[in-house]
Amino acid sequence: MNSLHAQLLQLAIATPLVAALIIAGGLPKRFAVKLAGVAFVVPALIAAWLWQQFPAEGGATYHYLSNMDTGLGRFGITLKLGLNGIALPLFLLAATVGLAAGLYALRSGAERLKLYLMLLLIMQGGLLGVFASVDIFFFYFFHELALIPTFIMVGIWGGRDRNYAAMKMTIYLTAGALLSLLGLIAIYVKSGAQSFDLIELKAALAHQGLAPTAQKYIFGLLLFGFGTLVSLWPLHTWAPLGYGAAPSSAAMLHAGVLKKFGLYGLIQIALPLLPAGAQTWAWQLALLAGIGNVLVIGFITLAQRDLKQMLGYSSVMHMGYCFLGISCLSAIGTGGVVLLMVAHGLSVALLFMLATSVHHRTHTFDLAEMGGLAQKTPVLAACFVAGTMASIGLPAFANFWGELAIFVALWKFSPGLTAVAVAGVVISAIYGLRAVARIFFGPPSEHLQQVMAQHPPADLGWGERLPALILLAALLWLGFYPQALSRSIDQALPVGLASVSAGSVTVSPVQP
Amino acid sequence: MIVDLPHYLLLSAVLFVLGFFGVLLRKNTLVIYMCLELMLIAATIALAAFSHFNDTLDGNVFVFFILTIAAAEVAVGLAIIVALFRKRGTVQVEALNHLRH
Amino acid sequence: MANLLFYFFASLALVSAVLVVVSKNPVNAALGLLLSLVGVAGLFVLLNAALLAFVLLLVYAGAVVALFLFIIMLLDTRPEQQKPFQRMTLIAATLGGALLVVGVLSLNQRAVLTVGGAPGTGPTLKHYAEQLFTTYLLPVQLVGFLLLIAMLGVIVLSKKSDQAEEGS
Amino acid sequence: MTTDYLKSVAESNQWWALGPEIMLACAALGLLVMEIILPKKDHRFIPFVAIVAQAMVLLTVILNFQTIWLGENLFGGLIKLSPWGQVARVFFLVSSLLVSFLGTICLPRTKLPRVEFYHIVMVVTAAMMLLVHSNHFVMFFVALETVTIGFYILVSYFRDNALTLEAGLKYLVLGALSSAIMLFGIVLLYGAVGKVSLNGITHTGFEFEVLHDFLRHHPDNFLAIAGALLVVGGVAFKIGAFPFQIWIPDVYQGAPTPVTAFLAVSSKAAGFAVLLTLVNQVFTPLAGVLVPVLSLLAAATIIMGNLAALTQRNTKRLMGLSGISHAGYLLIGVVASFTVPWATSAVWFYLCTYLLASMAVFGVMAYLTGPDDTDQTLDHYEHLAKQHPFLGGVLAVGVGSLAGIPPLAGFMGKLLLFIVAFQAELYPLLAIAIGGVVLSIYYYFGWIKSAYFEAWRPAATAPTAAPQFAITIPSLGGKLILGLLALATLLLGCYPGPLSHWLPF
Repeated sequence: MNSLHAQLLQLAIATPLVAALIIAGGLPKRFAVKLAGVAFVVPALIAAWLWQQFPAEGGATYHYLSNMDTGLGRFGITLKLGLNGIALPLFLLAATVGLAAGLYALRSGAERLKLYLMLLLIMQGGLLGVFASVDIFFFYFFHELALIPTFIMVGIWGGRDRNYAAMKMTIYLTAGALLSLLGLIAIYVKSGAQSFDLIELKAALAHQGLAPTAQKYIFGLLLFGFGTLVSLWPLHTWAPLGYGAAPSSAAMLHAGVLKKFGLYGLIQIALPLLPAGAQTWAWQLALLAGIGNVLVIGFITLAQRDLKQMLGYSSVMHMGYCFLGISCLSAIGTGGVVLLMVAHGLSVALLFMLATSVHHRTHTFDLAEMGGLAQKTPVLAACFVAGTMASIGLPAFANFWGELAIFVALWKFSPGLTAVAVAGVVISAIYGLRAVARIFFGPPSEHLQQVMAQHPPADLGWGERLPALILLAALLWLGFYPQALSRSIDQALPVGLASVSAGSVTVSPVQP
Repeated sequence: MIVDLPHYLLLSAVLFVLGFFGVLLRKNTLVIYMCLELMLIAATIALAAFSHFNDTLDGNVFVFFILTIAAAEVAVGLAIIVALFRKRGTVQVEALNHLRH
Repeated sequence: MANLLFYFFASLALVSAVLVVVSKNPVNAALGLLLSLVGVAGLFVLLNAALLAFVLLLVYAGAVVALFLFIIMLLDTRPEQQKPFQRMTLIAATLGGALLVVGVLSLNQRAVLTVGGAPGTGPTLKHYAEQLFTTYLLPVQLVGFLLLIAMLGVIVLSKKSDQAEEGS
Repeated sequence: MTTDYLKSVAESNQWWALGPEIMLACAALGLLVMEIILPKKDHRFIPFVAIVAQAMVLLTVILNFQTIWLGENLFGGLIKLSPWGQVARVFFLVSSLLVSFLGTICLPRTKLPRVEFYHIVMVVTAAMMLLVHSNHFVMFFVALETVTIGFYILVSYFRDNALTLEAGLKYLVLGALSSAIMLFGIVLLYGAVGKVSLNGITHTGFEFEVLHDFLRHHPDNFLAIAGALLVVGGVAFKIGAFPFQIWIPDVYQGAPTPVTAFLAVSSKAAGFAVLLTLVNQVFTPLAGVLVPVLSLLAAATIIMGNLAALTQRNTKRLMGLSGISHAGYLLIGVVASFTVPWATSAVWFYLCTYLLASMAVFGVMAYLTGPDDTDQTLDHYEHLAKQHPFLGGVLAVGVGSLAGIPPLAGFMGKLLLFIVAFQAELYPLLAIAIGGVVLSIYYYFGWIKSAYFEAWRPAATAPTAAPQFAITIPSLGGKLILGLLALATLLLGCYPGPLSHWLPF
């Protein structure tokens, strides 16, 4: 039974990649679109099935393990796949957002649609691979596989400044990825395990961890490497620019899922393997994230006039909460981060998608020009409002539980920073609600009135409505029933952290 | 004072340095090429001296090879210089600055 | 006597080498090279390598310097104008030269020279032949190929364009 | 000299051991003969004969990969076959095959003699193979000079172009200078060792084993250290390491494109093969001096190469300057090989990935060059992806692999080098290498960008005055070869197993 599931896991990763290959082989456009649709649906179904089958008390260990030789066995590199309690939610996230982004792309009518779908499929395959990899070499490998199409998509289908944006993204993200690669190699070399296999690395370092100085440096490498990928202040400048220019599906997948790679790496690899290193960096990280990401970026977001730029900055800001949660070094905080990662991934993907839908109807991203869309497109307005509320962290949406857990952990760590974080929520409420008000209510500018008179805006069609509903449903479901994921997350949290917050409440809140 | 290995070595080194200076400072490619030959010859003096004072023949044999190679190098080098002269009408180093971007 | 001869040949080689490096007229430089070679050939004789001296004069003085002179006449280059050196060239030359001088000095000061036994009588032609056709047979063959490609190269580089193969 | 000795020398002259080199040389001679006896209209077949002959030699080497002469001193100690030498043979043959293929694209555009080109390429390749096998400095120098003189001719081969001749002259002067410096180093080493008598046979410092033995007992002999440094300096010129990198951009730009590829791949690989042999088998006891020197060289090379490449728009110069930085990364592997034995494998793996990627890129460049071979800038690549998706794809794979982007082979090469550097604890060098890779992303990405992104401007802004350049349409064979190169690059990145099994790790 387990081997069947392992094969299903492999199948989920292989389907989009094989589909991309087939499309690259010159499939006619009509079939290519259908094939792509199937290739987005299959992983989502498999992910749901694997989640459903996941053992209730088995979050701590890896399941569905499979191992494939790569010819680099002598370096301890094998394609080892599996899911544990932390990987499972993110795998689900990747499958869900991938499905939504894929469905949206199918109907987007982009120029050169075949190439667009092909790149998106490669990205999807890479994303699924990232979170299913037990081998940290392939963890990195799949990340790059998903990253390269992003650059190309920004470069080809991007909006304003796409060349500059693609260039800047490429350099920042490659630099970050290389730094983290160095950190991973350092772990490999220093651990003496002769293996990139995370399970074996954990076993090797369980008896005797690395020397504290080594841990300090390696954690620093990983922190700033991964930090760049997750847009840790002040290494974030690529993010608003890149998301501003990226086509919607690419932005959905990158901001929603790929960006979580860095946080996932910190939680899954850096925290359990380098506990002493985490201790030495905790305060620096907390200050950077708290002051930089939450406050500074919060105020910058307030000043944005461009909808997509605003979303980009707000995504940078929300990453601040995740970093704050990690810097608490407690089980509850880290668990909250995982939950928030999933929730934020869903909500930011929803918002990026709807922002493009708004653009289709108004032909502008300028908030000052817009207005009055609520009467003409009520469904779009409702979805956008829901997405904004989720993003702010209102109850009933998944984000709420994640942020709540982080705040609880943060209170123990530093009440001052908790105040900063709460202030951040207020800031995000201000800009979020202001944007909703500007877009959907109040009078539009005269120019926009003319445009809308010529092309009366239609409400969300099914091509847009279906992905939006999928994402929204997931957000709401997790908002009312976070145990669906939080139990397995709790079980998988690093053992070392549990002792820090021994006896603390679990992430699972009271039953709704 | 008996002339010994160090004398030959010093002579060879000084000749080598002279040739090196010539390569760096001269502007006429033909003269530069002569200076390069001077450097090779300097090396052969040291080689022959080592060979003589250590009583091994290999160094002397190596001189044979070096002389042959140097002759071939001169032939090819002069052919290139002449071909370039036909195109540019000069053999001065300053003229070699067209490859720039 | 041998000492005197050494100093004579050495100074001949050195002074004419300086002439190569400083003379403005390439013809003078070539003649300097020729004199320098004569000095070196004399040194070879002192080093019991008369055959090498002979080959040196034959190949270098007879062929190489003649070739140089021939080319100089052919190209009819004017004597070099004395242009101020570029600053970078001067700095590089000074640095390189200083390094080399230091190297040369320390070479003579610090080198531990191993001298194995008394120099025997000079090798004869037979010795060279034995070496070249037994131990060093492979390099000899290779040098043959080297000369062949050098010859081909000269032909390729100097053949008149109209004689070249037409594109087929 | 007794008859017995002569007999033993004759017996050690195992010509069969050098079968591939001899076959190659004979084939090269055969080409000249064919040129003489064949009627002029049949001369166009000669390049294909050359390619087939090289393929046959390659096949012979692969079939006899485990020859019985491995590790034995042949030719009285002049030659020693090693597993790495076998890898080098295959490497050089593959490279020369591809260079000959590039020659069939570029040479017909000129009215120049053609057969000589293939002849010289083959002789130079054979000399490189001997160079890597040589175990004796006389052999070493003769082989090296054969290679060098061959390259003088090849670099200035397009003699109708003044820029090519200028590049040839530059290469000539600097190459001869480096040869002289290296020669002086060899002489000093010879002098330092003096005369060694073993079992009644006289040995000298030309022999690698004898020299190594001497250095082990006298690691602080000044003469020997000076000699070793001069020899390493001479090799540093061949690989284009700092401060001997100045010739690279000019010569790469001026040389005919196939020759540029030959220089970039074979010459560089030969330099590294020699450097690895010298460092690991001869100069090992001088690690105290060589490690700092080589480390500084590596750091400076990476920095210089990448910084200079940043603003480069001429693609041949760009390949040269970025090639300098690749030499820098490889030097890290050489430094690491003092302490981590398998670093040699990592360097060779990197070289193999470099061969595949560079040849793919040079192949595309060969198809894109117009009548003037020296002038090819990034502007020529606009519209490439749209008009010639195949060439665009090959270019993207090649450039991406050079930049080290997974899942392409170049990434695996860099990864192995980084692991090696980590095991050797070369942290400062690693930091510099990472910085270099990030910089290199900038200019490689610029290349991809000009091939892909500019062309797909929205239709409204389409009418650009980008000049159109003649693109030779690849023949079926050309497509096949370029496609194979790209495919191999991709497969090796995803599944590096075959090559890593094949290399003697």
